[in-house]
Amino acid sequence: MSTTETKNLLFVFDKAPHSSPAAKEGLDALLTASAFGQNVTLLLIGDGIYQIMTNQDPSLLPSKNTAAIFQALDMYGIEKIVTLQSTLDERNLTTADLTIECGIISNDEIADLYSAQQQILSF
Amino acid sequence: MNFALHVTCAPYSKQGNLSALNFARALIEKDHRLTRVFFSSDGVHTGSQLVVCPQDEIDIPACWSELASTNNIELILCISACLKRGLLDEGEAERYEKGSANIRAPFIISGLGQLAEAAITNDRLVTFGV
Amino acid sequence: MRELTVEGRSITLDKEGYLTRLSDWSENVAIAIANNEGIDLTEEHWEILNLLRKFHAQFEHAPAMRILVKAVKKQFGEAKGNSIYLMSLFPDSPAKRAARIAGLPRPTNCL
Amino acid sequence: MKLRIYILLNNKYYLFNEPFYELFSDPTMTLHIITRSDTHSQSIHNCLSVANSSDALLFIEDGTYCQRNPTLLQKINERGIKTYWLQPDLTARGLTSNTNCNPNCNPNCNVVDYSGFVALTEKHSASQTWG
Repeated sequence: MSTTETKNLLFVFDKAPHSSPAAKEGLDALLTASAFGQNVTLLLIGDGIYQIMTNQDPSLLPSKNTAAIFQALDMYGIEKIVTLQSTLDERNLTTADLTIECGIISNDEIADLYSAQQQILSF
Repeated sequence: MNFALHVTCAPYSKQGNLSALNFARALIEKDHRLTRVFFSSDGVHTGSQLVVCPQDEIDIPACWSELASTNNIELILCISACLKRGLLDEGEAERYEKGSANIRAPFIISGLGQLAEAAITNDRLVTFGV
Repeated sequence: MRELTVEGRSITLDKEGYLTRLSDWSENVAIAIANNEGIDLTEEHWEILNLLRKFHAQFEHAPAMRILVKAVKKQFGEAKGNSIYLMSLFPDSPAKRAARIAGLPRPTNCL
Repeated sequence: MKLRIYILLNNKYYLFNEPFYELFSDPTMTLHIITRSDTHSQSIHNCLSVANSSDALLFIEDGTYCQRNPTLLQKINERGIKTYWLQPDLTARGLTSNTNCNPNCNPNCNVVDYSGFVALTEKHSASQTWG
């Protein structure tokens, strides 16, 4: 849009859904950054992994189902969605409990991921 | 270096907003260029013209306004966060027929594209609040 | 025009022509909103409107232009998955205009 | 008028008003800014699961209360991760006198003011704030 530069931007979500709008706002920022043609990666860490747990239905609250927005990331060309094994283990989760494909990265890979980033946006 | 800040908390709810202000002042003191502060989530409350602060406490929104005016810093409030929290400029007040506007100068309302752009065009982006 | 009468019901629109209450939407309401904007809905329009409603139901948001084009291309192929085609059906701002007629919420203007 | 000297390094100009070591450090390090206490939030633990030994941790706001947990500090120290503590936030909370954070006792521990905070963001290629 107003710039032709491409940067590596890491988005980190570490908050659970429904109790705060953090991830919803983070998603809006993520989708916007991808529209700017940036090289974006999404790291779901800690309680952030709960964002993409299966079988969420907040319609009784009611509130929007942000997990559904995550399912559109693919269409926005956002393919790098990662988490840590420890995040899953601490919560007794496996990738089968997640609504979208999420890569598990090792300690070495996380170091490489971080060192490749120009900016980190946390929500 | 060129810096941008991202502030996600309201001025008197969490310390992060004040930390951001202190950091902004230190940046300027060190001759860096602070190009833009993007306020999202509850951070948009910083842009309210209607904040009344006791005389013996720091008037955080007024400090932001003054710092921005003297140093030519863009203070941008996320539009979707503003609308949900009842912060409207003249244009939005008219669009949604809400009778009054309450944004303090020089804050302006704009989209999240401004945050993405700030991340792309500045050497550093530092987040406060979260 | 702020109010439309459809099947004897009074439907209110906001200043920009979006439904005030999304639950008011029906196919006849869509026809009325479109007429109000000078568009006669054809089979081709409905393809896009139905796709938009499905997108919104599945992904909890209305797509901006770039993603709408992508979704249309995926569903109906290259011939329809481009902005010129969408422009011809829904002039000026296809994503917004089609969302209005499809009874989706006003986009949050994040870009 | 202030005299400003810039140094060109890795295609970037750095303002020459910091000690030398600020300039010749690994440019791909991340500054992790911790804003919550370890007893209130998991964020320091999440942070430690991604931080590597060349990264630095800056404790601000309630993050400064992490100073009360010697086991945590030792763990960080053992990994060779440098820690920085924001002076005004320590002082506000009555934490300054704690020797865990005294640079004389622990070489990986440094107390900084806001100017030092700025210097840390210059020196690290990116920063992440943990809420």
